[in-house]
Amino acid sequence: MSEIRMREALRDAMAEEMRRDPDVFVMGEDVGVFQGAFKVTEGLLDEFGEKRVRDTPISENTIVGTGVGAAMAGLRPVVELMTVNFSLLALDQIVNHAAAIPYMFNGNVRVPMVIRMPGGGGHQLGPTHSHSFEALYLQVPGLLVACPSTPADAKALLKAAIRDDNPVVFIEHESLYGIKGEVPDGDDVIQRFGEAAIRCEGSDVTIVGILKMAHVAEKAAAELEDKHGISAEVIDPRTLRPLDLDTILESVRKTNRAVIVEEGWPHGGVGANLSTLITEQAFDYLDAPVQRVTGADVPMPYSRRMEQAAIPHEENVIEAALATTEGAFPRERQD
Amino acid sequence: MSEIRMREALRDAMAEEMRRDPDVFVMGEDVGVFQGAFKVTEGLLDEFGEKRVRDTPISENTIVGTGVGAAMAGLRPVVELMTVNFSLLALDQIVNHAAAIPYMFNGNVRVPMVIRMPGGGGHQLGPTHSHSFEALYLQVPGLLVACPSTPADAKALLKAAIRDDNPVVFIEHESLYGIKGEVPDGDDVIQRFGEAAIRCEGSDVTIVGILKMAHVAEKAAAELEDKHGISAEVIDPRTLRPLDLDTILESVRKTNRAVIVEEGWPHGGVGANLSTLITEQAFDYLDAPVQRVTGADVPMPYSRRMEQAAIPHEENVIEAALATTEGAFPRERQD
Amino acid sequence: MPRSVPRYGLCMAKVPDRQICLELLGRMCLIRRFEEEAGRQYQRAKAGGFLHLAIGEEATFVGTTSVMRDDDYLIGTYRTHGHALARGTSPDAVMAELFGRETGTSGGRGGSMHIFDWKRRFMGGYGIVGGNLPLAAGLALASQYREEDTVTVCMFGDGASNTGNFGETMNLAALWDLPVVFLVENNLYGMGTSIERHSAVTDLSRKAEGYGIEGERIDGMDVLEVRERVSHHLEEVRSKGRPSLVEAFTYRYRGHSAADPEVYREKSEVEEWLAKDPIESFIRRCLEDGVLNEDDVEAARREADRSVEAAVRFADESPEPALESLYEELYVVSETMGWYAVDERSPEPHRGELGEDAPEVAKNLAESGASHAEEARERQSREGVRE
Amino acid sequence: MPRSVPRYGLCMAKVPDRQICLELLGRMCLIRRFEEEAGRQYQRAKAGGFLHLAIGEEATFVGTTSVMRDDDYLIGTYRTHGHALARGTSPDAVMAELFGRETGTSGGRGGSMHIFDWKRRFMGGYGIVGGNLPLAAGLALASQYREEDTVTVCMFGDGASNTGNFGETMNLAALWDLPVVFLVENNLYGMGTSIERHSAVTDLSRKAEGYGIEGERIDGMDVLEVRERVSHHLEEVRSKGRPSLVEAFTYRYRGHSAADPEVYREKSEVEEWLAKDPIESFIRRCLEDGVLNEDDVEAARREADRSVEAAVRFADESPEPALESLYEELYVVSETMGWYAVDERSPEPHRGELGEDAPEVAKNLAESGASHAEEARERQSREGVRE
Ligand SMILES: Cc1ncc(C[n+]2csc(CCOP(=O)(O)OP(=O)(O)O)c2C)c(N)n1
Ligand SMILES: Cc1ncc(C[n+]2csc(CCOP(=O)(O)OP(=O)(O)O)c2C)c(N)n1
Ligand SMILES: [Mg+2]
Ligand SMILES: [Mg+2]
Repeated sequence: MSEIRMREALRDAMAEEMRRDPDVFVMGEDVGVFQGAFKVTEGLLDEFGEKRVRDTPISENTIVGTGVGAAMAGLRPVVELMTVNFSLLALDQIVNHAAAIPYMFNGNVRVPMVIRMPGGGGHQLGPTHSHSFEALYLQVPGLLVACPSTPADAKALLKAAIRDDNPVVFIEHESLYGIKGEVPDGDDVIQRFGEAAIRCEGSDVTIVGILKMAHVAEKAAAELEDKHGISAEVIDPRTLRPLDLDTILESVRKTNRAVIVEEGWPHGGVGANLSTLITEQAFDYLDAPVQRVTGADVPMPYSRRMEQAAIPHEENVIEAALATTEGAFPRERQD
Repeated sequence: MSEIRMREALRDAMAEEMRRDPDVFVMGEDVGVFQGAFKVTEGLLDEFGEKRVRDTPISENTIVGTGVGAAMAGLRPVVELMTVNFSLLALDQIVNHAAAIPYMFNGNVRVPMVIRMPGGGGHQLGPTHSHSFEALYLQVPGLLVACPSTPADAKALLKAAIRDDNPVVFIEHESLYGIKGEVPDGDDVIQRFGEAAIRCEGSDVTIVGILKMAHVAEKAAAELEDKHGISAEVIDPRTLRPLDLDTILESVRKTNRAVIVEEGWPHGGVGANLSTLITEQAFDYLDAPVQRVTGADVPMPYSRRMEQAAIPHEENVIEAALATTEGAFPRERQD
Repeated sequence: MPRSVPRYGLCMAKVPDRQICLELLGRMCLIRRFEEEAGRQYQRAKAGGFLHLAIGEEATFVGTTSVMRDDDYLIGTYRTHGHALARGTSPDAVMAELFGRETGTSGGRGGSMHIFDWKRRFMGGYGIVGGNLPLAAGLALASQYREEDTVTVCMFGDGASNTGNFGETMNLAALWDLPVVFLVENNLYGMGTSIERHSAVTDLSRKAEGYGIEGERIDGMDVLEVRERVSHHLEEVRSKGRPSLVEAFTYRYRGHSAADPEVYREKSEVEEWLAKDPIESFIRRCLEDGVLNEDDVEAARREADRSVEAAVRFADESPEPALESLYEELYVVSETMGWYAVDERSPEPHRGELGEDAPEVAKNLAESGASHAEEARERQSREGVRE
Repeated sequence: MPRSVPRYGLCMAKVPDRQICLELLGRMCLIRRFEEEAGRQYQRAKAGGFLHLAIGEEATFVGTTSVMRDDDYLIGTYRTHGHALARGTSPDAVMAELFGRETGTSGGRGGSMHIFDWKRRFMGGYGIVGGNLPLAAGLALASQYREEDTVTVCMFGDGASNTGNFGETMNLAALWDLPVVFLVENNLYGMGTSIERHSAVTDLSRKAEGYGIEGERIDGMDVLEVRERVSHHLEEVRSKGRPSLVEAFTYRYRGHSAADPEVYREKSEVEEWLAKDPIESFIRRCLEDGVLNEDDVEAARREADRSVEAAVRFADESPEPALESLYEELYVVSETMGWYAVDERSPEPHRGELGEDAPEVAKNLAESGASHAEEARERQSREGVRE
């Protein structure tokens, strides 16, 4: 175990996999000389050279498509899109090519590639640079979608993603690059996709959060316990495709209440999807409708106050959790 | 009233609005000389000339972006993307430009444009040409999203869309271009956005369907009545943004059961969004979880049988409706 | 004026030896017959979806593939039967794909636009115009990365040269010295839009200039010229590792797709080009030269007939894909993937460790819809208008 | 070698009259001071988000706008303060936008990358590299459509010339004869990637060739050359209605953004370019010519100081946008829109005919989060690494 930052964990994952498999290479805008816009690829160019750490022009669709082609020929590209915001320019290659090709050619060729991209708001980057597109990517059959919230998960999931033979959309959160966490040593620690993590156990309400919102959920749970005597179970799905619905359902069958927290837009979001799946499969267990806490339904404003107003916070989660438990528990801890 | 096909209704809407307002013009791939890939723009070039009916190169992002720029300068472009499948190539201009600009520039400029695009499956067009992307577009704040299912709605909604000052994503269904329907005459029949249509009244279950699935829902309702003695209320939201949730909720409060039918993928779909909204706001009225009937979670296969297997049909809707009413009604009509 | 039939070609390239001439003729006849038959089968609704025929463009395909090495990559478009057949893919498998059968090149999942043949390094047909260009760069990158001297030939249309992908990919390939021959099949139209109405520069080989690479226009109706010039480019690219852009000036005799009324061009234009038919002119040349005789030609035509008839029979007799395979090949389920839920909608979660329950669920789902196939077929014949 | 400082310029263009020189000098000084101050305010976390300074590129902006007509359109990038200021937008409003205030050009919603000024036909800064190119075509289309002789000037970077939008838009503009001057600010880098490492052709004016339009490289450090050449292009475009591509060869002295360690270039390179500072060299030229004297220069500098100080004060004293305006300006609510639901999540549907309940709902929503603004600000200063 060592305590490292998320960005280092991601870098280590890439470096280890590159050492392990000569077919793995990294490409993207400013991943090399500049060391990555968020310094995630720091040091990779030095260690692996220009052949395997490739700076590209600003050509998102072609960067991804070149990755797809290389993957079809058997290489294992790890493509970085500088941010998820620019992935809209590459969406055709992601959806109509990377995701579709294996199926459309009946498994005669595979697309073993990873598309890494950071997103999320909170840094006053304004309406075009603050997107959370998890809900967009989870829709697409053929893709795997990861969204790690801790350094350990980030490393272990990225290693799995690189080894996996499917195209993986790997979403990171810009605000989490700096967070530190214990990360197991050893080259072979991978985290399989489709296994949720229970961040803390609880019995009164299930709170599901992804990326930065996994942390917000944890903080909210602590405060729910402290201030309201409510025991929340916090689950981080870690991957949205495949989705470990079992773990979530199991929790909801115990708590009979659920809150989903995400940073993205409310309509057709991660929360809408999860809320529906939970309701469909655990309707009889639900004592209250599943609550969602989401970003506001606006392009992200630049102004710091407005931006913060548009992003979910602990108190929103707490409020939602209380709404699901309305009348069920004493609001003040009694013991 | 006259009985015309959907494609004629759409054409008439454009022609009438072009006659009414010289700032309205049409552009897109093969909308002119070729008369439109689906013949929706037939005759427009003849009437309005090359200035107002503009064939473009195959450059989706730039076609939309040129529309956005022209709209910012005060024109009212009606952009056709040949199919919704290619709109992924234009998504950056749709989301980061058309939708964001009015808000990001604080209302100092508007983007009064319409982006028309047909989609949907059922014609064996395979994995890249059969998409239903309603669920993608309804996520985006700043857009209006229409999805008409009848010639009358198509015409009246398109006219409203052209007159509206917001960017409108106007989704048509390739299978519906040929259907006929009564369309009111008169230049000024418009359909406001955000007003759902009740296609048939009923008391036992609410079925919500969009585009081609609005018709499937109607057929299913007829059979539910005939064969199972179940009275279904069928609602076509007509626009997904804004969404007339009131009408749907009112129905659900009466029927206590709901089924959503869509052609798109199940995860994060239109159904997931609607199901969540209904459950959140009418939880206490629901006797059973909202059922969704969606397309299969695969890129659309080409083989006719497989494609049909991947698309929802009446019997799937009936099955879902029966599942929501399980035990509540006699399965065979008793009267 | 790009619309006039080019006068060069035919006289320039030498006639190769008999074996090669037979091969070229045979392939071109096969493609021609195949396309004609595909059109017929489409009318009969044996083939569905879109059908984009490339009749008239045979010399460009066959000339090109005839000088490619077996380990070179070829990547095509949605008008792609000819690409695959020229590369050697069996007409049986291509026809079966059009029929949507299990024995098709893509198991019936891709259809006409998505033929694929890994063995012949035909890396697929693609429905998104321009979408294959970045893939070509990727294939070439793989060659370069592995220090193999294989070259990728990327076919695309004049219309595709206006897509964002074109500029991005040309730049990347030139910048990275990727071994790609970009071969633009300039047939003067993108659907119903003539080149003068879609491209600022109608001499497409000039588009190479902005990327500092070689560009050349060739007569795509002359299989010998195509052979000679593409061979030159292949070897230049192979040895120097720089991409190049070849513009093959060609023509499609049929409409864009099966439902195209062709209002955008004059009959006389088509006739002018018909006079330069790539097969007939090659035959004339071979007969004049004496390398082939009338019997050879007859034999080539008969062989093409035979192959295509056999292909139809093969396709017709092939099974439809099993409905329970609906979710197969969507994912590789392996070590790194915990499990995959086939369909989380169903009230009982159907999923198994490594997805072993998948076929059963898929089958149930699929069967309900399969009965609609016939209905859909009828609707299709009724409806008519297609892209 | 594009990296060496160009030797031409300065000597070629004639010095204009005193009034114009004062104007040019004043604008360039204002932009320089503004940018320096913006950098400082960013360090103090008064401005947030990204901050892309254009110090070094003043001559390109000011030379260009000085020959534009009031009714011409200008469209910028994310490095856009200078574009707006050169066009005449008040420094108060630009600074207020950086501060995220209600009085900012975009009411604090856009920030540094999204300055906008309809009155001066500055059609906005855009964060998506290359995203402004199609918009420029659209603005120009509007001019053409209305038979106005206004021209659109579209500024973009060398890095943007590799985007798909570039090729698509150049082709469309050339094909449709749209009146646009595409002005590429070639500052030799796209973030940390030098032009040799991102573009196959480093002489960007050559990229015009593939579209059959005029391309010219000019010295973007020389305000007089920029004036002269851009004026020429503007009038050519205005009269002939064909677009053209102007490559202004320039340099940014500062990092890509505020957090750029600049590992990708040598200090000596920066110094070489500093010697050619657009403001200092223009001053030298004017003094030599005698059209201006030292006092004029001093006055221009003082005036710039004054304006920028005033702008900071203005911004600082301006109110933050009202939280209840969170959902305002998202939609125009009119006749054609039945109603709009502000937030369908809340258990009681808050929505009114024509959205009249919106502010109240928005306010409630917003207030809960607003308290986090301070916290976020601290986090931002701590975190450091930004794009
Ligand atoms: C991105 C995209 N836009 C539009 C289409 C619809 N479409 C199919 S083929 C075609 C014309 C292509 O012309 P060209 O590249 O010249 O190829 P050709 O058909 O002549 O072989 C168009 C517009 C598409 N498939 N993909
Ligand atoms: C489509 C897109 N890709 C990537 C980025 C991230 N990015 C911001 S500025 C920049 C470099 C742009 O270089 P250039 O066009 O030369 O402009 P300059 O910064 O030199 O003014 C990049 C890659 C972006 N904003 N948009
Ligand atoms: Mg063509
Ligand atoms: Mg630059």
